[in-house]
Amino acid sequence: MTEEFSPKIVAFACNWCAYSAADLAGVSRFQYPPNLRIIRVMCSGRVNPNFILKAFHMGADGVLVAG
Amino acid sequence: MFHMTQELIKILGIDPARVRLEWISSAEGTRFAEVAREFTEKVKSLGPSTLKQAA
Amino acid sequence: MLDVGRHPNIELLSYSEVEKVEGRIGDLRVTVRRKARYVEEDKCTGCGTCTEKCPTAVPDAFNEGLGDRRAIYSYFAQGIPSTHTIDPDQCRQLKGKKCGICAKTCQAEAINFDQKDRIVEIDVAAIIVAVGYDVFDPSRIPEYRYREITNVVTAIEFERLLSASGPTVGHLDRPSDRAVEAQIEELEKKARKSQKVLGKLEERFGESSAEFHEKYQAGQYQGDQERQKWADKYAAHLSVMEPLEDLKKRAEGFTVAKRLAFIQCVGSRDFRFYPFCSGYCCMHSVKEAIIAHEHEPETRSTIFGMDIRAVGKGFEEYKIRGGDHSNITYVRGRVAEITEGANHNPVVTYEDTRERKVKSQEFDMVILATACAPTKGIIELAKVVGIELDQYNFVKTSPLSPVDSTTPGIFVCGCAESPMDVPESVAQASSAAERAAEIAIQPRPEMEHAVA
Amino acid sequence: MTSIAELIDITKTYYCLDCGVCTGSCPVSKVFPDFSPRQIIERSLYELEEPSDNTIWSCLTCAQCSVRCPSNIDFPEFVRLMRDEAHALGFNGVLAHNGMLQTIMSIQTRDIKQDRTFWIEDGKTTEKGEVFYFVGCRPYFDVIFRDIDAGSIKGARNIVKILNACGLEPVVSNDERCCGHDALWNGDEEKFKQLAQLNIDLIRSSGAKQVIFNCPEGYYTFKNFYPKYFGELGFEPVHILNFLEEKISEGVIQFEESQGVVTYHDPCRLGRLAGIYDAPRKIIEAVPGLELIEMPRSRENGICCGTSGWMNCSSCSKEIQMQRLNEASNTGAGSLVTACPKCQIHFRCAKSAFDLEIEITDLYDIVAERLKIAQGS
Amino acid sequence: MNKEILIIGGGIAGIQSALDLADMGIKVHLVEKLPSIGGKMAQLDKTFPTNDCAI
Amino acid sequence: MPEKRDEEIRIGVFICHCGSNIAGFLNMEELAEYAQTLPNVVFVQRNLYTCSEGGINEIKYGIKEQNLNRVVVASCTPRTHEPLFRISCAEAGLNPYLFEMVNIRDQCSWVHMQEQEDATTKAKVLIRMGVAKAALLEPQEPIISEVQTRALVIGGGLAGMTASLALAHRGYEVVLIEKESNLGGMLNQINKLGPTMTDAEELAERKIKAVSEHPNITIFTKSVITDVQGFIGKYQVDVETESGVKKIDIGVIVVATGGRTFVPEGLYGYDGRRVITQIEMESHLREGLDQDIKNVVMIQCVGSRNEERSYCSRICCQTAVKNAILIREQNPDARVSILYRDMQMYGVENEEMFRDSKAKGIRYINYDPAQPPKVDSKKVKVFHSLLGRNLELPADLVVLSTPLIAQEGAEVISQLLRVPIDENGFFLEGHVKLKPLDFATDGVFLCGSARFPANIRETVAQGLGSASRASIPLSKGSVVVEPIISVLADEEACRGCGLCVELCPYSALEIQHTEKGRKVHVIDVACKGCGICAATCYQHALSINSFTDEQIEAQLEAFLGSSVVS
Repeated sequence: MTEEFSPKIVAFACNWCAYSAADLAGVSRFQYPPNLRIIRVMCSGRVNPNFILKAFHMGADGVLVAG
Repeated sequence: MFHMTQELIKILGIDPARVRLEWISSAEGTRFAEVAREFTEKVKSLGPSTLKQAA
Repeated sequence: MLDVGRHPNIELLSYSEVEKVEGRIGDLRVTVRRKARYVEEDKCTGCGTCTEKCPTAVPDAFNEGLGDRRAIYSYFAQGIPSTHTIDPDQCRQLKGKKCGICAKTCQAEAINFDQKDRIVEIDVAAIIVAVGYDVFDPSRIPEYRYREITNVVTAIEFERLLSASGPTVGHLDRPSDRAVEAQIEELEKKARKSQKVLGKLEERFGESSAEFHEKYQAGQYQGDQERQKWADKYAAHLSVMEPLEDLKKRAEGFTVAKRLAFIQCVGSRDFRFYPFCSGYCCMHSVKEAIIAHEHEPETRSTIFGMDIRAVGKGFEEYKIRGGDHSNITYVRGRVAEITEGANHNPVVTYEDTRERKVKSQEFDMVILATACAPTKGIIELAKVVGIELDQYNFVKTSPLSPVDSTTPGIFVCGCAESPMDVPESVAQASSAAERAAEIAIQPRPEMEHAVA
Repeated sequence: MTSIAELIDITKTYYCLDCGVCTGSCPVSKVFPDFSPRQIIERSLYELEEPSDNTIWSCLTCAQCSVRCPSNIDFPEFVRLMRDEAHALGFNGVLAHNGMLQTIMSIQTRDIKQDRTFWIEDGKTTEKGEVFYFVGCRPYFDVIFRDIDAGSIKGARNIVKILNACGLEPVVSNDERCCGHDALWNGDEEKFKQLAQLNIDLIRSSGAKQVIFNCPEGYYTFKNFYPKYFGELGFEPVHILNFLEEKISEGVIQFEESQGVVTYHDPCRLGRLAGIYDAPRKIIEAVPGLELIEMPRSRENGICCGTSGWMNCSSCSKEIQMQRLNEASNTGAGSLVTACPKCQIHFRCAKSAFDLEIEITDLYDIVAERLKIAQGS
Repeated sequence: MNKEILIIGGGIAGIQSALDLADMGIKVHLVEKLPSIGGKMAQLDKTFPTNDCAI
Repeated sequence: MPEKRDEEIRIGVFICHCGSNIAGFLNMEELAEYAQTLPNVVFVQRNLYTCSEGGINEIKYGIKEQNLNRVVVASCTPRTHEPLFRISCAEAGLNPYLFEMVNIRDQCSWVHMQEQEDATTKAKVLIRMGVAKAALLEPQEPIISEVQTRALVIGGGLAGMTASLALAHRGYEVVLIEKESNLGGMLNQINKLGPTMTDAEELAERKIKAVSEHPNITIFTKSVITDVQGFIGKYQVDVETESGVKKIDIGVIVVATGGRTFVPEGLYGYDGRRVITQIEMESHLREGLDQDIKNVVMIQCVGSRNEERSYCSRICCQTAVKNAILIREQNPDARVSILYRDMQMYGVENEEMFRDSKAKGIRYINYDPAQPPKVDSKKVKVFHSLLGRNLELPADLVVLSTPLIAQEGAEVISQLLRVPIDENGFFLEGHVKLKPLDFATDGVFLCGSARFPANIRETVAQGLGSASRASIPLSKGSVVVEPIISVLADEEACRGCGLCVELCPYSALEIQHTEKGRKVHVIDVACKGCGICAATCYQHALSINSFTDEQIEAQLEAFLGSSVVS
């Protein structure tokens, strides 16, 4: 691998908290690396452990659960 | 439950540092960006997931 | 808040003021002035591109003047509506100068410098007055030297300093340090400019300014006008660099504020200003001290007050937890005087009334828990709406009808009625809604019997 | 005479919140930690404080506590009433200079012929007129405090010079008495009333409509206590600083170029108790070349000169005076300016005892010496 | 048809009154003098005793 | 639910420029081209502002002209714009839940301004994820449930009577139940109400008369609830009355059970005669104070703010000051001293009364809980901590201010209604700050001292306020809920274990006995769609509409399996 490693990160974000925080980060133009992809859920309680395991199975390099 | 997931991952040979649980309130835009940055760096430093290569 | 913006039954008239009320309960005609935003509400998407380009910086009221916004602005990032507004007192274009950059940038073509105030009339059955309160201006207390000592702030200013969305993104940077940092930035800008000029000269003459200057001072280039200019420029550069280096050295030692003093009853329980207790300030201070400690575990806070009024659900427990886990010390005593010590540190002088000793203590920052003052506009509004105020200018009510003003059909809730904390305001707001609904609801035919 | 219970009702000390602002503000408490206005009040509520207790005499009545009191308790007034009762019961504070000044006051209650206008020299004064200049005790001070160069007479001459410059020939009388301020604060209400009555009669007979003061205590006493005891006076007390401020803004008075850096000390009776903060500062700033630097404790927060009513000139007084002179010196000013003859005396006394660098200057010296009469006036 | 209500002030109290009434099916006009609603509450970082976000 | 799987899936993707907010940082052309290649996508359109009238029309046009049956908008955040786009879809005849939003502004163009290439790649993946989810979306219908326009108010004190009257006045039927034989609650024990010194008896009489005479209010005294079934709008409540158990259909429930005073057995020599509580003082004052009583000492925080009961009971200081004033009114010579820790006279009226009491001769002495006062025969010894000396106060009567504690039976009611109580036994509201009068469970409301000790003004306000909250479902006549809720997707799989029922924060699940055995049942209208149940179900029996496992996994797959990311 000659290129710099660019990890694939899944982020499960609660609609009311972390997802709105991500929106605020956007509105405020706070910059962060583009590796993470948000999957919106209505509550972090929705995140079944299996989602996390499956994400790794499918090749994720990291999983963030943000409530 | 998150704890359980972390333990499982550890046994599966995946570094538990690859999973992270964070409470970020809706007013904490900076913290979201900070967590995103930190976590990306962390995962970068861990290198590609071994699981991926085996698969 | 979001729900208000999109509720089909709510018409949001922001940036507007009530000018006239006529009629009586059940049949009131209200005249509202919708102030010109100079931005078309239905076109603006709130994207914020305009604010990035606007050249005019203005102290940001939402951040209590601790940061800047632009002349075209959204009141705060998550504000509803997201429509932007042009501040007519600050906008270059509206003040007759050449600008209009926002209009050029806005792809939604929402900017309209010709917009005028609009007057709308609304027919309603009842009115709820929920105008809230103003923060007491602590500069009225000379012994606290609020204006003179930069590191003395109000609780609401401190709130913005603590906030992740505030001007310091949640770091407890001291205002005195921030002032130095702003100065450094200013001087660096100047230094960059003069460096550029010197750079050109250095290139032209092929030697560094410092080397040249040494020779020049030794008298080498006498009479050389070009070089004399260079020397002048260099001297000017040094006159920027020297204070800049000094400031930078000073700034190296800056750390976040860790020793905090919270002073209760600033303007409250005070015959000189407001004799009443503002109710929420004690807990507000406890909360701020706890959050500050969360941000920085070395933070130690002292809360100075007479009675710490922790009367709400979970409040006393919260207060004790703050003492046990967040390094909060509670001192019984009202602060007599704040003076400025070394390094812009406020020094607080007080009698610890339990120890019966006068002490002076130095802090990194002092936070004033300011009184809940009636809003400035309330007297005028009361006249317009036709309601009585109490001796302090809160809307007059009675304990058995806590949200009814003296005029039928006009209700009040929240801090416009009297100082209260959030849950009480919310509960009162629902009560006012109940009372208003009793007037607004037209009985359905099958109900008429029941009501009669 | 008032009982403690009545006194509490009059001064409403029951509103005390026990907050400690008074103690924390009190210059005496800083030197004598046991002295606490709050505790005196709290004790009196439980009848644990008696007029015979010595504590009440330590108070400087500087009003630092009362202007900051969130319950608006007039502690100086409380102390005054307590002293009144104590005096009636035969208790008194420790009088300075063996009580000589109090004796001089007492003599003035008698039918006497004073020779107190000897200093006038070339100043123009009159015996009847619209404006009365109330000189105060300066002639006596000048003699008593000659060793520390109180310069009190010079001050009086300056005032006449200033008034003359403004086209006024004030009434100055040999029959003027002590204003009674100190008697009042020494707990001797009777003496105060006698002195006040003599002054009122004198001024009324002079036909004056305005009485000009340069002494803050005289002004404060005439303004507040004379009407309280005697009702409508028929003349208006005016402080020379307000008079001067007006003349400067009208352009009647101008100053010659000067130089130097000064700091200004707010006398308690003039600042906190009469609200005159801006006038002296405007006057100093009106002198071209003269720079004013403020001490950290100024205006409302100005500290007392350490002694009041020629009583209890103790180690506490000296400590407070030292603090103040050091504070003035630390500003980098060459001179401490004040507008009160008593503050001046106390500071000069302290300066002589401790050998400090700073000059002590009467504000009226500055004014009179640099006075430039505007053309045509 | 129900009659309508005017609410003056778009802070936490005005907002709550507006939502209650609107949910009852009553048309509400909410007047706020500043460009955005939210009031003092919007300026708060977090609220006690739960320390959760204010808006 | 109609099975639509056979139908060809036709997805339209609308990519928003948001002026230059997105277009200025992402390669829009590339995005559109890429979207075109995604499975099931038949139509791609770019708009300057998708949320503008023109943009909305294009979506509607696309649905009609291109026969789109799924719509994906790639623009800003669904938190502000999803409702608008959903409505627009519905207006064009497409089920609004066949819409999906992708946030390429807040999560992409705005936060990766310096990395335009990577940002474009990320936007592609986000759109790909959205499209993958959209393909699996199912149409949903809003859930509508009828509401019985009858309210149950539990507790006939001031709070309950105020709430009942307000609801009845608005035209709703109210069933008011009270466990005692009389209405009035604590008012019956009180003499006068501060700060206006209103006569409590007179107030109680007036309120009881109004409640009793109101045609919309049915009162059951000496009654308690014994069973509650159902959910918001459709409760069945069993009320045990003197004349047997009545089953009543109820739409909403207001809890107004109040509190009771703590009896300080064993504290400060409490004997109910010479050492009494404030509530006992009330009856002394009502009957007229013995003229021999010349010295009264009150002690605050008796049984509260200690290890055992840590909270401050909010109203005891007001009560003490009020009673002290009344003592002086009846016996003008009486000396009244109040020994306190902190005088909790918050607000305008209380502080005013506190001040006035001082002018009226009441004296206040601060004591340290580490050195509590000692009550002897005829005197109280106390260390005045602000004077630093011991005082001996003569005392003909010692009055102890004890806290209000949770009502007897609160726990039973909490279990019946499935609403929580806090560690002190008071009912726990939905949110301490923002929902003081609601429970987390829809349809049940709270007011008065059942929530936390409250004075008269607060009790009346909360009574009215809870009526406002409770009247919302009543006035609608039905509850409409967004169908993003939990569903029992696989009934076979459910074993009725009940784990999900326990975990549900909204009491939206219950176990039903069906022909197939114990099965979980989702109370649609109570469900908030948080998904905790679906995440915990061992049997994978529960799912969340619009957030199904398949949909989330499709998003994962679309991200991790995609080829566009290096």
